[in-house]
Amino acid sequence: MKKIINAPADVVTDALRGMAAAHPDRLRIHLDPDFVVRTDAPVSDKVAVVSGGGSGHEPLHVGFVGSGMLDAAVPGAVFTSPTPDAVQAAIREVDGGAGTLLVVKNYTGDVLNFETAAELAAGEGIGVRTVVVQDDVAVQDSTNTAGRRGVGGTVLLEKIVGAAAERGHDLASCHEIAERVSAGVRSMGMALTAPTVPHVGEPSFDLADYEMEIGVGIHAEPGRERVELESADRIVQRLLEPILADLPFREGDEVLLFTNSMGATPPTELYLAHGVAERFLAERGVRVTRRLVGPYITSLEMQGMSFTLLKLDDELRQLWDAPVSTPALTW
Amino acid sequence: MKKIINAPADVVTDALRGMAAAHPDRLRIHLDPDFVVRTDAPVSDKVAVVSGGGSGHEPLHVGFVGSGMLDAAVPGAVFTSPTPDAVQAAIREVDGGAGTLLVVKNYTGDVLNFETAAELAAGEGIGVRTVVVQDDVAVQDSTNTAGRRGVGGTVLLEKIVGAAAERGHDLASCHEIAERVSAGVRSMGMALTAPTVPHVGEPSFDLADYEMEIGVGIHAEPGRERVELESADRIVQRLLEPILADLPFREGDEVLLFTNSMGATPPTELYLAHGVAERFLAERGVRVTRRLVGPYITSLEMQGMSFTLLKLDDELRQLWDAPVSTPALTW
Amino acid sequence: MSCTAREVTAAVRRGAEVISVHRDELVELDRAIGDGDHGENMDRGFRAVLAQLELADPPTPGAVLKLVATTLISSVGGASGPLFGTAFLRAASTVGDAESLDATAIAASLRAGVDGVVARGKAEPEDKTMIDALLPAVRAAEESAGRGGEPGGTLATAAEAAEVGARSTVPLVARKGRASYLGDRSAGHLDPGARSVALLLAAFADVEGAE
Amino acid sequence: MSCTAREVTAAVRRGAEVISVHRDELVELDRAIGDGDHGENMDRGFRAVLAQLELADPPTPGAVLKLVATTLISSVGGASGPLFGTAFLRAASTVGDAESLDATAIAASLRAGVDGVVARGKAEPEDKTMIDALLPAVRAAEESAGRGGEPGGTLATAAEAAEVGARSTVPLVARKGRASYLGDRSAGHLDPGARSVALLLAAFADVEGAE
Ligand SMILES: Nc1ncnc2c1ncn2[C@@H]1O[C@H](COP(=O)(O)OP(=O)(O)O)[C@@H](O)[C@H]1O
Ligand SMILES: Nc1ncnc2c1ncn2[C@@H]1O[C@H](COP(=O)(O)OP(=O)(O)O)[C@@H](O)[C@H]1O
Ligand SMILES: [Mg+2]
Ligand SMILES: [Mg+2]
Ligand SMILES: [Mg+2]
Ligand SMILES: [Mg+2]
Repeated sequence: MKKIINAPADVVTDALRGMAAAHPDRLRIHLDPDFVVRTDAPVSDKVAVVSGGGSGHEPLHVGFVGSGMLDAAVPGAVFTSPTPDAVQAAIREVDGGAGTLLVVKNYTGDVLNFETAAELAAGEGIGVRTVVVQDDVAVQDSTNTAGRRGVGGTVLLEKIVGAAAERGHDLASCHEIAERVSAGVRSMGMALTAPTVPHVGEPSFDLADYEMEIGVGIHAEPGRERVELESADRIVQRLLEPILADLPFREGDEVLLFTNSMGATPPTELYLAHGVAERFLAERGVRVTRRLVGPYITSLEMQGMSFTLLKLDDELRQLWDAPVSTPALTW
Repeated sequence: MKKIINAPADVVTDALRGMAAAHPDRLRIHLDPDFVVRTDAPVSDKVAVVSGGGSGHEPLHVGFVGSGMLDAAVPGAVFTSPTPDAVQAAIREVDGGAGTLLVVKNYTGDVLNFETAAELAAGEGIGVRTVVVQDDVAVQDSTNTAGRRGVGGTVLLEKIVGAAAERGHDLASCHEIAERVSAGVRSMGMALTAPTVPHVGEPSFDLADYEMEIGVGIHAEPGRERVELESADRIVQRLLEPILADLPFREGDEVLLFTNSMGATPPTELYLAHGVAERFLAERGVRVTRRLVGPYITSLEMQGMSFTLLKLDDELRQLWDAPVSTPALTW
Repeated sequence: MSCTAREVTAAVRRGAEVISVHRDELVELDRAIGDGDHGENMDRGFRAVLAQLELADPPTPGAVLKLVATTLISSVGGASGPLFGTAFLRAASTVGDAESLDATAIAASLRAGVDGVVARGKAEPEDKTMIDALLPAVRAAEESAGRGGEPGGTLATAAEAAEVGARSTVPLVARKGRASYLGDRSAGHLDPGARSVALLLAAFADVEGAE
Repeated sequence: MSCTAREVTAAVRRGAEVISVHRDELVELDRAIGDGDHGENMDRGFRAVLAQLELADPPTPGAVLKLVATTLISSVGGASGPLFGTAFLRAASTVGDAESLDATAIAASLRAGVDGVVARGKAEPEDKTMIDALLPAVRAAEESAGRGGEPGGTLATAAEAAEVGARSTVPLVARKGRASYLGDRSAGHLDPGARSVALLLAAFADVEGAE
């Protein structure tokens, strides 16, 4: 295992320490339980937006803490949901009296742990609403599975609902907007290599030199199918077709296209794929009016990428364009 | 070779097309010769800042085109300096009458090609000054080598001199500031894995599972020495000690610490190393007042990292803090 | 014969030991059809339990089980944290303030634990989860207790049934948890959570049998 | 006997062919002590030269050399682009408008080319660069021309000397170019640029020798 770390068990805490040192103006960290909050939290009378999940997907979620996005992020161990007490402590720290919206990716562990935290916080009189993101079209049969996974859509949702909260929307309105994003967002990913979890020490799966994994999640769970390497053109098609088929994006629809690196895929390849995707969508009459390209929801040092498409309306577009100032996303 | 590309020979051009599609408000691209300019170029009466070099180090330089940083970037083939005609064409496109500052990394190829471009542009009556960045302390004996390589310091220099140009400094003043940055900046890097150049098809060097390369450059040239893997604490020490020894950073000196990922090193490891570095420097009385942490000058999908230290004074700090709006760096 | 807080504590300590010894095996099982953290999660959780047991000396079996529950909930994370946590929490409630547990109480607490896991995780039998080890275990325990068995014997029967139940997950296609994303590719592998259940029950039986 | 534009063009085409055939070998050499692009750089450059030769039919040897120079400069990049470009540019200037080149003119143009490379790159002998192939080649050419040699023979002698010179770079420690960063670790490898020089001169000699 090749990593720049000290003890594998301390990786998350050590990284948080470094994050705090790197962004003294933006972030405050709390250790044991671990969470990250924006320096000016709690912002009174603002809905607090809190998310979290296993570590290893950075910048998600800790890199999105700041004005216009998350009030707090709660990182678990690598690829492991955080525990309810940590989430509860973070909620306490950032709730400004207007209630808290929890953004949860749909994995059994996250759902169960955040559910418990929500109950605990509600028991303390904090208004809590939850949105569960489940945008991964690679999971086809959601009755025979734990349901669709939350992947790239989470980034877009956190940005948009964070802007709504910053603008003063109340908890019900933030929740409605979050549900609207969740309803209109779809993703699909692929991997060329597997990541190595520090406390495991070897790659999460074995992939031959000529193979790629299509429909992979962000925990390096094996994907929909394993096929031979193909050209960028063909890969883009393999990812976008199921997305378009799943949510009927129609001719003339306005969408945000998010081209995401799983970690180790460099900007050249990502931009290349983004360019192919823009042409692919233009040919089908889907109008891309906003874009995000970069490593925003990753799987450690996995090589691979994902696309996310979000249907925009005027309100969502305005919220997307609204200012944001976080370590990983700023405009 | 595992890459999301079509034909290896088209990688740079295909990526530029995707970049243009991703950032229609910020960038305009020109193909054959390839270069990228900010949409509002030429900005009249502003010194134009132009850089470039082999591709494969993204976001350097193309991702730094925009207000407050570069007016144009000229990408060559992967790891290969661009040709003089391309640089000359970019200069023509962005020079706004106040002259052009060329930022060149110290590699024989870059120096020779940009030198020729500068002569050609000067021949057309454009005022051209050049700064050569040579901040890599891994190259010890610069009389018996091609001289020190330009690495991480380039990012800082481009940001600072870009801000100076945006503020209306004239060419002589921009050049002086660039030389000041160059004089006070030092870097050192390391690699855990080798990248694969698309037109080569196999890794640039072979490194055993238990080895790392200390003092590596950004073209995956082998480094200063090859040693066994060590803890993050020890790696940080190996990189920072030669930097501190080279430029006498003294107790109380104010510095900017730039912790850079070579591509595939994920944010957790990078922040972890950054935290270690901050403690290391604090113990030695070096005051870190500004930080940059992320993958800003990379070597394709290489795993590894580098540190850059820049001595700050009031003017340099203010220029660093000045607004910047580019695809990869915005505040 | 019945188990006091001392014996329940000893059983939990032994469970922690066994999980630690099998950490890498559980990682490997989860790597095959999940995300590879199960061994680390359980080991982290039970190490935390051991640490808590150094600080506190819970006076009743129920208090021990409650300490295990809250510690697992606040240290394991993932899917297994809330599920094992709930199981121990429900078991604790069921035994109440009793000074010691006989076989019937043990079977009842197991039943309550399993019901808790089902309530939270909504898994059905043959979904390839820890339920496939837990359900046969509780049935075997109830039967043994009904026949007037001792705590040690009851736990031993439960452990054997859990072991068989865990092994029965191998051919199954997962329908819950992370392994479900693999579809048919999940068949042919042992479910890590079910394996943990079997390991824990065997450890508990070991200690009680030795009393 | 002397070489006209037609023969010089044929020599250049042959050079392009040889570079293309040896592309991967040059990549390998550069991968060992540089950044692995030399084969691709040279091949890209000479393919561009071939494309230019399809469009234009330069009337004099000097015009052919000038076309090669400007095309290499605007298509190779890296260190080798400006260096080979300068060499061909200086060679072109030296031969001027001459309709054909005898051995003396060839030797003189080689000398001018080498001087150009030294002026730009500042390498000295034994720095482990293309200079270590170019310098012996030009000396051999001058000697052969001085003895009244024919163009073909002169180029053949130069090519042989270049080959020996290139091989002489193997034990050297690089002091210029990217290989210099390796320090002592650069010893034991053939310099890719020197190998390109030897390949090109051999290709030129081949064509002229056949005339
Ligand atoms: N809905 C569920 N009901 C019961 N058990 C479940 C459920 N989902 C997952 N599990 C159990 O949890 C185990 C995985 O735990 P673990 O790896 O620690 O968590 P995660 O899946 O979050 O990484 C599975 O092997 C399975 O036995
Ligand atoms: N200063 C120099 N003088 C002469 N030749 C040089 C010099 N620097 C490099 N070279 C030659 O250039 C070759 C490398 O060319 P190439 O790989 O195409 O460019 P780069 O080093 O920019 O990647 C070396 O093998 C060497 O022969
Ligand atoms: Mg997990
Ligand atoms: Mg090169
Ligand atoms: Mg798991
Ligand atoms: Mg090279």
